[in-house]
Amino acid sequence: MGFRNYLLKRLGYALLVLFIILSLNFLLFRIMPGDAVSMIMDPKFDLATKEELRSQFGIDQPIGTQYIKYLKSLLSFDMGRSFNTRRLVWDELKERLPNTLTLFFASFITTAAVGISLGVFAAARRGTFAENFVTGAGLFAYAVPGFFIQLMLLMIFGYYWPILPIRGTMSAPPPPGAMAQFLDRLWHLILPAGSLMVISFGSWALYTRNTMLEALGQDYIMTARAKGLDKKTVLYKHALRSVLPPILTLIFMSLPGAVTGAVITETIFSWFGVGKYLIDAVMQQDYPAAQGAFYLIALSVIVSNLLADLAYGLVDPRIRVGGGAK
Amino acid sequence: MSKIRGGNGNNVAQEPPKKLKKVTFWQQYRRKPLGMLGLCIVVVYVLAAIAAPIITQYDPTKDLFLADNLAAPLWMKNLSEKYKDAPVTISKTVDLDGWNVTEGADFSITKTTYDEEDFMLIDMPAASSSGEQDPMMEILKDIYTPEELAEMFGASAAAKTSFSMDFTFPYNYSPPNTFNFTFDYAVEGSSPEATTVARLLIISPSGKEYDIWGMDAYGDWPISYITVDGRDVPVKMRLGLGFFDDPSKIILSEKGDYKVKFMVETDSSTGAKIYITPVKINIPGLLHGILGTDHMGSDLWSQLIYGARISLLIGLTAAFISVFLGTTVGIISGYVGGAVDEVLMRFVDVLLAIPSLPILIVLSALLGTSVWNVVILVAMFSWMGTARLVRSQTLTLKERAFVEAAKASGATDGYVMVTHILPNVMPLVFSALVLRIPSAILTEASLSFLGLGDPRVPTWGRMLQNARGFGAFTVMAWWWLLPPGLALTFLSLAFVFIGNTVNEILNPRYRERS
Amino acid sequence: MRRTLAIIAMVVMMVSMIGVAAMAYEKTGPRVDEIIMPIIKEQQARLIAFERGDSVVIPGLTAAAEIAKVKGLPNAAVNMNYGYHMFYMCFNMRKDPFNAQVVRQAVAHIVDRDNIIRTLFAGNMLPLSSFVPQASPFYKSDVPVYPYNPTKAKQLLDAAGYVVGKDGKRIDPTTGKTMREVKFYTPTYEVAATSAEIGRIIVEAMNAIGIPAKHEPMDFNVMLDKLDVADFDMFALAWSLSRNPDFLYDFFHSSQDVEAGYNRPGTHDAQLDKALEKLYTPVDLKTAKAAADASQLILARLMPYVPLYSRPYIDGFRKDVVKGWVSMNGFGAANYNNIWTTLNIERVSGTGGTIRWMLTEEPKNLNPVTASQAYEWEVLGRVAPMGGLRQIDPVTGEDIPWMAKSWEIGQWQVSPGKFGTLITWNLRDDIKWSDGVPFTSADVKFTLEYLRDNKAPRYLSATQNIVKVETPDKYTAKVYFSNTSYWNIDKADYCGLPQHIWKDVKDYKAFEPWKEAHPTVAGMTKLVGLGPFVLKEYKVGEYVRMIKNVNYFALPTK
Amino acid sequence: MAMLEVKDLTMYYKTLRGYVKAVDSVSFELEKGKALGLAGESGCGKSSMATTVLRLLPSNGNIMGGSVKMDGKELVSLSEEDFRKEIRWKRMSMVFQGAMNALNPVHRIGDQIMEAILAHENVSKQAAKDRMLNLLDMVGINPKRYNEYPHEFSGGMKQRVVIAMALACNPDIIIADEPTTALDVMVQAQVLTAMEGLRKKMGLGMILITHDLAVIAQTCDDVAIMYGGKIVEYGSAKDIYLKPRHPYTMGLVKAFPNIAAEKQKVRSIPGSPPNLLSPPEGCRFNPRCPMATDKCRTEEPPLVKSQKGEQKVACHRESEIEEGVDIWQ
Repeated sequence: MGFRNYLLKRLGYALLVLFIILSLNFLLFRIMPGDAVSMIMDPKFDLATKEELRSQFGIDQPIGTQYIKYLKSLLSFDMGRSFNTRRLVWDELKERLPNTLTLFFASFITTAAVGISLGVFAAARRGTFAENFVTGAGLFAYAVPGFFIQLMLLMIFGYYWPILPIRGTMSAPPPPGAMAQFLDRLWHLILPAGSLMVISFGSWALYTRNTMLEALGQDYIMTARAKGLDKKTVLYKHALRSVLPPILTLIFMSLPGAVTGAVITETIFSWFGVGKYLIDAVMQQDYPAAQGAFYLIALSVIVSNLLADLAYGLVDPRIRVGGGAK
Repeated sequence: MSKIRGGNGNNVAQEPPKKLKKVTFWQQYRRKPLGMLGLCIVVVYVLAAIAAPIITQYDPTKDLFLADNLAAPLWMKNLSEKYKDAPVTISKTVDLDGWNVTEGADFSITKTTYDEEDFMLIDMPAASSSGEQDPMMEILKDIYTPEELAEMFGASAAAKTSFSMDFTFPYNYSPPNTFNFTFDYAVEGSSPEATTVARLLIISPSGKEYDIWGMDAYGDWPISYITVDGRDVPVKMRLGLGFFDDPSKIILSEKGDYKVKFMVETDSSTGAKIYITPVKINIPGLLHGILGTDHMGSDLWSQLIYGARISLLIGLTAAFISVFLGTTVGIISGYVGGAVDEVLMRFVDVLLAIPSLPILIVLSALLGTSVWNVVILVAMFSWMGTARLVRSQTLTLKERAFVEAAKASGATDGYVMVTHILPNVMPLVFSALVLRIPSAILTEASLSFLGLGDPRVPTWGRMLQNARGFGAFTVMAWWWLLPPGLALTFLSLAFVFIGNTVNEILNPRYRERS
Repeated sequence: MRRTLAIIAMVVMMVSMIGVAAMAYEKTGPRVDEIIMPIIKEQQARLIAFERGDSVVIPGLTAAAEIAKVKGLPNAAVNMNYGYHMFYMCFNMRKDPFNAQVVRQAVAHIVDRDNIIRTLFAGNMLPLSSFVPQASPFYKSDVPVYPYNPTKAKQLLDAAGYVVGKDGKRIDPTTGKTMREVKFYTPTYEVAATSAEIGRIIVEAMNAIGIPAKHEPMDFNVMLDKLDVADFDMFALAWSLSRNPDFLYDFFHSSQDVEAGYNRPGTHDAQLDKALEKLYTPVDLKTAKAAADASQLILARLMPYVPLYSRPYIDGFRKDVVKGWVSMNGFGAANYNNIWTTLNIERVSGTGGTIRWMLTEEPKNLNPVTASQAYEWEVLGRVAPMGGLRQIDPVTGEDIPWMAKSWEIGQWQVSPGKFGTLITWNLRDDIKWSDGVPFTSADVKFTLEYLRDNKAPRYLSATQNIVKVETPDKYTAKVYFSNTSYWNIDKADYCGLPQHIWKDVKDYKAFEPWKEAHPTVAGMTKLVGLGPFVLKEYKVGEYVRMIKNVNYFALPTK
Repeated sequence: MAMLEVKDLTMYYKTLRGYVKAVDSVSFELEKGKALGLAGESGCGKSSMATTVLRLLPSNGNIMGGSVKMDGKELVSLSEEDFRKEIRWKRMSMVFQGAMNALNPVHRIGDQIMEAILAHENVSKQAAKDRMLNLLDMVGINPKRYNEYPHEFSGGMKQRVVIAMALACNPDIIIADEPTTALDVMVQAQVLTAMEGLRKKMGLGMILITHDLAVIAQTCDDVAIMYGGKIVEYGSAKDIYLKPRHPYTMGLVKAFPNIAAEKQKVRSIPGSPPNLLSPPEGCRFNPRCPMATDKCRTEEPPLVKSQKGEQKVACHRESEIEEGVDIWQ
């Protein structure tokens, strides 16, 4: 199986998942109680106005027609209007997407950086405190409810010692000057991104440590050492480089988790992002909004899965070059 | 992405004698300190869950207003200056024996029942016969004839009888946020145009009088259900306070013995029967129990203890359903193979690609927020891993001699799956089950925390949500936040310990995977 | 009668206790240069922001813990005013048992408002037993009320023949059978915990006096669907009412008992209809007042609803930072409808500078034609209000001239024998839009006709009866209505759409004026208005920033 | 003076349960250009021996004593950095057990060879590349394939690559640790022949570690037989293969019959290798030895010159064994 075939297969598969999620999305939101009109209904509307609204939201048509229309519109990111704000859902999501991405990348990069380097560190120094710390943190990440840690951090640094902002993505209004604004953003990022890091770096570190240890036990590492390569070269060029495929896969495979983990984080820190939008929409039974947000999240998960496959293929020469039958 | 490793099939013992294995399993398990620690923690939780009604005397959903909202734990008294003098709920009913009758003449006071309730009956004599006389009336009596007076003031206006009783209660705390008195009150046998005036007064240790309640009854008065509460606008009004003033902060600002005085005065010419139930006095405490109270005055300690029930129930049930599903699908997929396998595994892949928390959020909002919905949803979106694991194991088992032999001897597929494959995947299934429990518990907690749990069921996630939503931060009520979070942490940690230990013993090859 | 009077006296006393204290205020302003509104949705974060001084106005306090916290801050002042909110319990009068007046009255007697307010709201609501909120100038205080008294309720039922059967349930005298179990719909605990709890409490009390009842919390939309087709026994919801009592017509006139109509209880009462018809189309204020009084009296007897409580406006101010807010019944001190606070509020240190004013929700699309939520109006009301030809005096509650120097209410002949209201506005000649373009009668005409022609839902009922608007000169506008009603004066008071901006708007629903640059004035957006402030910046999800409108006509003279 | 002189070398692994005595007072010598075979069952310490000499021990492996001298220069006391720079690969390279895994799967084979050159010699990349191509050619791999990844080569080819890599820096000694395991017999022979050819051509010394005595007999000059971390018999390959003097060697010879020799009964030695955490008292072979006496169980036999042969033997009863008698019968 060549790389191209591999890629095509993965792509086709992603499209299938997308299609299924879209259909699911459609069905789910049709079985919600009540209908769109009663949702946005101002008691002052008369029946004619209601009918007018029904056709505006397209819920007077047969379900099949609705489905086709829905598929077409979602593929072009036309998610309709929010019942609540009556604005285009995609417009609202677009406003929030940069915030979500900022939080996501900030936390993801710090988590991955801290996690992987701690993992490498622990693997390089077996039996030291670092290793115990990493093992403990991994277990902690698995067992502690993340939102609890976030609540505690919020309570400690937001309320008890109010040294960090408790909410939002920036000061209102932010200080003048590009640099000051950047720092202001960073300042607001500390709690949400930092807490995400605290919650999840452990599992990264643990995974890295395990794969590194496995790699360090390999014969080729012995070869590398025997060749008289210095420690760093052995550790990074040989051991780390050879575990990069699984770690990279892990990076991309945990993208979906990080995307969805943002839902709770955004809620706790009132981060003006897509995850919070989903929760708000669900709570207010704003179907188009919830549908749009869910679609966007699902899409990002599919894309990151695809990226994971792609990355795996690129990094692992066995797939890239296309021998890989073993 | 089915990158499954471990396919050479040498890792499963060939149907070892079951009884022997059980013994060895436990012997091995006993030696693992973390496993034992986990087991001990779980046992403690299970005991707490079973014995919840014994450990705590309150029902977390029904017993509300046990103390004031957001009352602090009792032990905060020793930790914080703020709570040093804070009151603990004072709740008592003062019946006839508790009252001290101080004033009046010719009345009788007895216990009676009315409409199946205990009442005190104060039988007031006719106004004309005795009682203090209005000095103005004394003068008017001399000027007018009784007939003329009756014409002017009504039959009984000339004279009044009065009665008063009081009781004392000590109050040695800082002021509470409110207080209330509850009783039923009625007047019977009064002459139609007479007025019967009742009042309730609080007299502070320093002698200040606060007139907190009063009622002018004209003629007979049907039973009225009276509650006098420090937060009520009429009470503030009577005391001449503003909307945002707290009567309790003013009245109960002193320490010492407070006197509560009940007074009646009637000008009925026929006398009057005053009915009053024993008075319930309630001062909601600012300190309560082991963990204080929530925003509804409900006991947090009992919520925590009962939470163990729910969490264990949810975790076990969801994990069981999930693992059952996963095992069934895995065995069928692996054993039957071919198109069935392909379809089932693609289905698993699709499910794995759906972001689980968002879909759970959406679905639980759609299906309503009952505990069972949450259980089923959590199970529905978590069985895929088990299915894959079991499938790969089944694939290797399928090739083994004993399966071949069974098939050759004419056993049906179902029979082979149940009697040959299933027992051999049980070690995997068992550890998957144990490791599924904490993730089910945490998922439920997350949903509850987001407000998508069952609002009538006290779970730890819900406690955390309430803490966040109803003021734990503003009053720094860490005793509200910390316990449920730690309870969750320890429980899931315990299951992880157990799961890892079980895995180490039963499935050494799969140790790092699930 | 003496008894009733005594209770009424108490109610009146309460009004005086909470009534507006006379406050000094000017009819000029604004006095601050800038208002920054951070958008903070979470209650606790708002409290912290207020405590830290990140925001010095915390409007619309509702939760007990919140009020207690603000009240407890030494540098905070709390201000309370009556609002137009009404939480009520509605009976279905179309079928048994609530077709019987005595049953409705009996249920009215078991509603323990004080206890509900105390336990569910920690005393922060105002008991309400009238059909017109106390804040309204049309409120009538001396109507019969039904004080909490289960005994009285039992007596009423016993007397009417609803005797208690063996199972403790009462027997319907008309059928001779046990009364059927009625269902009480409320929103769910998740959506509105207090409403659901009220349902539980009332149902318990009903069962205690022998009326079989069951509490059914349900999804809001499902409930509305059921109410539309009158498929209910009783339910509890809230209204946000208004100053003018003409809503009573919509709520209780028999003509409104249609599917999805407003007459949810199904009131069909000839006398009431007559009174309501008078109330709906009064020629002048005097008849309006009389008809309102009559309607309230009849309704108090009829009891189609049991009003429970009204939410007051409670606003917090950091008195160490700001001063000059103006108390106003009906809207509260920090509400956008209260222009006096917007104009008069200033820093303790003096005129000018910035104040920070909490916004509790996203102001959404900031389009004055489609804006439907209070949060949008919190911004729009100060930047681009739709009306304002008149204002309400905060002390007397009466209409006073504002952008119109004066007005006349007259009549014209629509067709032979049929008369309609004619409102003539005499505008001030010194008013400019925030982009400097003069404000004239043409803008009034444009606004009214634009709203009417586009059938904008929010303004539909206001503008549907407008026949034409004439502008004899730049500062006179004549608004012709097809019907006669004193209330038309309010319906004619819309002037907030600048013709020079809005005439080019194609789809008003999709128009987001603050996102489009002003065609001529650099640095401005198309959100041009007549308010004392101009929108400077709206960072979605974060904050709104408004600066003083330098073209405002009521700027204080130096 | 021998090029490599190992004297009383002792290396223990430190574990939670105590020391694993993997290499216990081992001494041998290697002359320039000669080949020494190190034989024994798996777990006898041969590979540990190799890693000890090259100082590639895991963190828990400790050299407890003894010396390793190369051209008279002590290596044990050499600093890690000097050892890495001066000795590894430059003087002494290694061909590892399981060639399959000795190459890093994520690097091109050419790079892996060049890396070794560049790590030790201050030459240009181009020079290193030229030498690498040359080496590939030398071991019989098409130099054009230098840009491929290990998984694209067959097992035998990979082993050749490994050999080429071992020769990259013109070392004096190659330590070959089971270089032909996991290869099929035909390929084994090819690889061995190739290696032997190259060694002879370049005049390298070699330590060949294997459990296959036959291979040693074909390629080595001297042999040391290890058992339980100790050398039990040491001498010329010919002597030992044809006339083993230690009961263990005798068993070993029987277990790996010469393909070319006449039909013989193949027998493995009963019992299992000793647990080196707590090796048996006395002679470490005593629990499995058919001739063990009480002395064998209490007293450790020294490695001394055989009384009946040329080699050195560590056995109390060596003198009692008659030549040609099969004690394992």
